[in-house]
Amino acid sequence: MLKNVLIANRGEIACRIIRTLKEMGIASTAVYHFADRGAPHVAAADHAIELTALVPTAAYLDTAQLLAAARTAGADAIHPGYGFLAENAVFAAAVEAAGLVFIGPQPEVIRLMGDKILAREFAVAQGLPVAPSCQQDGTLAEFVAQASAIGFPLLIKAAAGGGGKGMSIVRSAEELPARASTASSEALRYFADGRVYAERYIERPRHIEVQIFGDGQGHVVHLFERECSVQRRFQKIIEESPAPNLPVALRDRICAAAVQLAAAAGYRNAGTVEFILAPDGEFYFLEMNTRLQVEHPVTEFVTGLDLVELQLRLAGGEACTLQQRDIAQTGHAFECRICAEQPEHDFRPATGRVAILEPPQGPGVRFDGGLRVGLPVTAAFDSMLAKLITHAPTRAESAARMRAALAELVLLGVDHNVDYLGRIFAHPEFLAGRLHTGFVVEQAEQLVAEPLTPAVRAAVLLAAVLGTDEFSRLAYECPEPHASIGHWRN
Amino acid sequence: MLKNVLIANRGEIACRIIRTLKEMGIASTAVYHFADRGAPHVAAADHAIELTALVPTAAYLDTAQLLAAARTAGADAIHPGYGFLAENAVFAAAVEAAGLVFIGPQPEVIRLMGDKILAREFAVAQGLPVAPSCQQDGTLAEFVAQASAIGFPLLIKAAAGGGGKGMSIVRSAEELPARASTASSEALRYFADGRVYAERYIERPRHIEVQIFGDGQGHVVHLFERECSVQRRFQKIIEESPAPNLPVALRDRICAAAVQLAAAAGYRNAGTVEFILAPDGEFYFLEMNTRLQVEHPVTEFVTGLDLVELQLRLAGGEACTLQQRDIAQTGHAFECRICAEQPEHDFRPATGRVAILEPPQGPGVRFDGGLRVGLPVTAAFDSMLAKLITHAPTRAESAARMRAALAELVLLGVDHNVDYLGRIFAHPEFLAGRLHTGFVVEQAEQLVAEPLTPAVRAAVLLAAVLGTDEFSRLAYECPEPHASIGHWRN
Amino acid sequence: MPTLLTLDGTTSEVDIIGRRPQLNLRVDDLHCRVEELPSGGASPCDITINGQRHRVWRAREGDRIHVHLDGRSYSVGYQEAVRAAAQSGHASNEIRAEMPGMVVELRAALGDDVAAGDPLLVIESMKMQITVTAPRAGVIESIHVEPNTSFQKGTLLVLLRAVVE
Amino acid sequence: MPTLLTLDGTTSEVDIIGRRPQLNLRVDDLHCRVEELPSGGASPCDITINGQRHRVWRAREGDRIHVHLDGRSYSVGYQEAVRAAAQSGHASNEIRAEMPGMVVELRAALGDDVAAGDPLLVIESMKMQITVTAPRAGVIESIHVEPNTSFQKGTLLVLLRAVVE
Repeated sequence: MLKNVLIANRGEIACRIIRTLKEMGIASTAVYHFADRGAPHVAAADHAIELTALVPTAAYLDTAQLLAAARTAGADAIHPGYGFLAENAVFAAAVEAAGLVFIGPQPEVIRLMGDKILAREFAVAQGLPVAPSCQQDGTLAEFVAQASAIGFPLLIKAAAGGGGKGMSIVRSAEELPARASTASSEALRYFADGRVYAERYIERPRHIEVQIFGDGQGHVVHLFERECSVQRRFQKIIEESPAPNLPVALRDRICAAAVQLAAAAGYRNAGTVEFILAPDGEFYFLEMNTRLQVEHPVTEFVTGLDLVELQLRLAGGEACTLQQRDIAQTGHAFECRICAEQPEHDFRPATGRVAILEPPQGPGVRFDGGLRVGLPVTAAFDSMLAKLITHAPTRAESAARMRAALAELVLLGVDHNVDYLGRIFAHPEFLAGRLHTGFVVEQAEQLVAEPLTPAVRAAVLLAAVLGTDEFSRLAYECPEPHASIGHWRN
Repeated sequence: MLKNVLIANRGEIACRIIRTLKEMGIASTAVYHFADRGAPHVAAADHAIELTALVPTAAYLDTAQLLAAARTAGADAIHPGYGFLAENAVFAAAVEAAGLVFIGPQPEVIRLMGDKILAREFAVAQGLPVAPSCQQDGTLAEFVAQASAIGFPLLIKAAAGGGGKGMSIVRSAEELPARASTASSEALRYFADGRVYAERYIERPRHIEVQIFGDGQGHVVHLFERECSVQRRFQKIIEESPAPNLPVALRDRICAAAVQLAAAAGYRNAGTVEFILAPDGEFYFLEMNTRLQVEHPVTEFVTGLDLVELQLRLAGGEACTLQQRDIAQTGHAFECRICAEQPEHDFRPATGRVAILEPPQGPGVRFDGGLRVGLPVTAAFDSMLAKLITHAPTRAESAARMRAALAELVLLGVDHNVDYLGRIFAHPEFLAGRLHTGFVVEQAEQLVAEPLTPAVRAAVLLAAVLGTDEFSRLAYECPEPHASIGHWRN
Repeated sequence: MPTLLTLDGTTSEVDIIGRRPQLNLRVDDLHCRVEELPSGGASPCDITINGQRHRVWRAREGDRIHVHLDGRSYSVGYQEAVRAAAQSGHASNEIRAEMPGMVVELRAALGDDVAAGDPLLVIESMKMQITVTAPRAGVIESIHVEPNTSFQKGTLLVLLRAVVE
Repeated sequence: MPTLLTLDGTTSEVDIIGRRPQLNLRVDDLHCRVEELPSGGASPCDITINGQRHRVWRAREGDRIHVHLDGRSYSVGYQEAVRAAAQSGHASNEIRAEMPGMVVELRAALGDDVAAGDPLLVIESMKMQITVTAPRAGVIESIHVEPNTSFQKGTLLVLLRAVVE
């Protein structure tokens, strides 16, 4: 059993991990940059240690300071959350070298899966289907020739990358050289590795991923699939489980492939194997994420399991007794990522300060946030503020629950995508489960807010102006007898 | 499908019902007394109609005004919630006579189950076990003689009553006459019916109840059992499902008895059959509650079903397609009733005003409240403010989750039982699942708060006093150079 | 002059000893080195006392300060409250209603000798029956309510006369 | 004098027509009879306009009022904001950074003719790439940043010169 876990992260995932630590009676140690000193994860943890860095994000990436903080707090393990150092093999190795438990897979497995090309070769060796592809191993010109041979459309991306950075779709041989060159320079800038990689681009593909959990000794179970096809700017915004309209036999083949890959790698702890599913039912290995996923709550809802608890028990030395036959997929769960952004302006990130926050409540509703009233939302960190998750017996009921919960959520002080998400949950194609990763772009016009009726516009404007001292004084503190207007202001 | 439902209730249950109405796209109409004009259920509903009454509770009991409000709002059904008119057969009949749907059982079934003596006879006729008992049908003196013949200890209660009113345990023949007389006068005062009733008192009994759902045509399913043995002043404060340490065969017999009873009554909608379980494994029919129960969320968590949705679908004319084989009991759920009271002063009700409210969040946690900051908590209504419900794969994990959630819940402005509930969830007997209805009284000494250590006492006092303008001015606005103390106040 | 605060029926003194380099306070005999982490003004805030960090929410309501600290709730009586309590200590012959309700039953009669904790009457409030007990020993001087009548908060219920010792 | 408010890029006038027996306001051409249910001061509150009840939360932040009404969020610009916008309308030659970030790429060069919506430069902010476009037609007068350099909120990025018509 672990005694004290340092969370090398911030925001909602740090709060999420601290919750399970509290339930398990394990002490929690938060770290924070000065800019985050008032953040909920700092207050929620038993201990909190400030890390210094000029740029806030750099604090959460500073291995030396993190290890020093773990020593100071007496932590015996480090949970990296997702993002930051979660998939950094060098960090994982440094944690273990310092005599601490790294709550995640073995460093060499992180390294293997972190390199798209090596990971792909490993998947091929395990018999997993992969899309036709080629990688740059010589000059850019040679790469362009090889890639053209695969045929178009092609997807070009950084060999070392993730998260949609430096990714582009090339539809003809003419545009390939320029796009390859751009991708390479972006790859160099983001990942300090200019190598690029091309693969057959699947039209209207679905993004299906499988949550797995391994004990590091070759025992691996899956916790079923998630569909994450609703994306904007190559980033997921809605995830669900089960994947809609996915035949059980196909679902089972995809899950089995994921288990096969993870078992071959001797995978330890929680991980996710991502696949592209083509309209013809063929699926291809995409990549493996060697960490807890943002969207893990949908799996928690449908399986009833606490993934962070599973992670902590295994890391604490307990044997993994979880058997495949014990894991069932019950009901339907959705997750929405609540982001500080302006969907009507190409999802441009927004900043502000949380002025009012009323999370939705009730049966089958979960809100994972790292927010509090007064918290500044700055450009220093990722724009994801919180996650809203719903669960109900059927997809239709879960979607209705999400629609109601999105309407119930009040978050004022920064522009966000809550209303936009609500429009997706009212879209007939979405409700029919006809999803693909281009859904948001394809349906962009249907997802624009209806123009306000004059009555609603007037209501909004009056609500706004009556909330100001200046106007309410004009409206209520008039020269007429006080008694006649007293009831307006209570 | 219903179009508009009037909720003849207030507080958390009104908010709970409105949530499901919103999910189903059914309009909601709230009613309220002036004292409740700022209450969340008024704001949450699509329509809200004020009812007038000198005493606030009387507004929610006024059939004529409720029916008029339903007409005004264009409601086609009335949901009574629990309490108030939920088990009033005259009201149910009046609703139906007005051409509206009463969301609950048939009036004659409410009448049957509402009379303890008739209900007991009906249960006996269906072959359900009942505890030896006698009812007053002549003078009080004759009743005393009959009751003595059963043997002691005896439980005496009002024939027409419920909720622990006028209930007492009599351990010897000597004290019986006086206690019977008191019970009769209390029965007269509370229920306008002075008849009393005595039954064999089971020592260390457990309160086990079964959630059932019927279609009114004889098709009845059960949604498994709940254990509600942790009670104070004869009122439940903690409920759970499954009942701990209850052999499956016995659980199945109890559930089958409940279904048998409800099917025989042609029961319609949601109901609960309550049993007393003796330490020897014998169980006895106690009563049937012909309404949604306060503790329905524990059943929702373990079955994944939304009971209010089931109620509304049936009331809207949909066939009940729920089959017993489709209903599974997964994981373990607890509910705590958060009450405005002082556990250290015999659970005396407390009043105040909600100053700070931070509901707990995270996986497997549900908070059903009807609270908002600024809401007065008065003696006008029941002292239950909210319910906290947790769910996890095992009882131990669910209890740990509840303990963490109780600690995470911040509710300031009125005294409450949250810390007391936390002590129950740390009690070894409770955690071992060795429960009986006298648990709270028997363990009273173990459930008293530990005296504060001087350090914690000092921390509380300093936290309090540093939050006052007066003291913080003394502490921070000193004659020393401002710069040296500037960082204290940001 | 120390500030007086009550908690769990006991009164404590809080005094300022020093303000730099850190705020130093005294709570009765306990010396406390205090650091308060800025929280943007509102609850929650972090207060570190003698190196131990506490997460605190607080809300003041007249002379009571409600505090949530490290997962538990407390209600602290502040200065004015202490003074009022000291005054009412002299006047505790008067047993007044703490909340509105109805008298269910009288349990003591005029002239009865009662000990501290003895039941005086049973009232009903918020749907619950509550037994009002004697705050200290005395003789029932007068009874100001009758069964089945209702009363408001603050109503004088029973007047005690001190036992002459 | 009517109060000016902006929403979704359009400005509306709100004026008080009468105060009794009910508050009567005008929003552009729409006559509105307003009742506000007391809510104890804070959000949420209930506002009834021409018989239609709305549940409202609102928070003011300088010249913006954030409103949540009937399950949707809005951001309303208030008087002062309108004036500022009117002024900046004259000065919209200046393209300034709306948030801190880094320049990824310039998409326009000195002297280029640009139409409204044409890309001027790509910046990165909050881990996302954003294309800054021309607010109206013009000629690039000057460019004040270079690729791979960072800038603060409010930094002048590009200066346009109006096209002489």
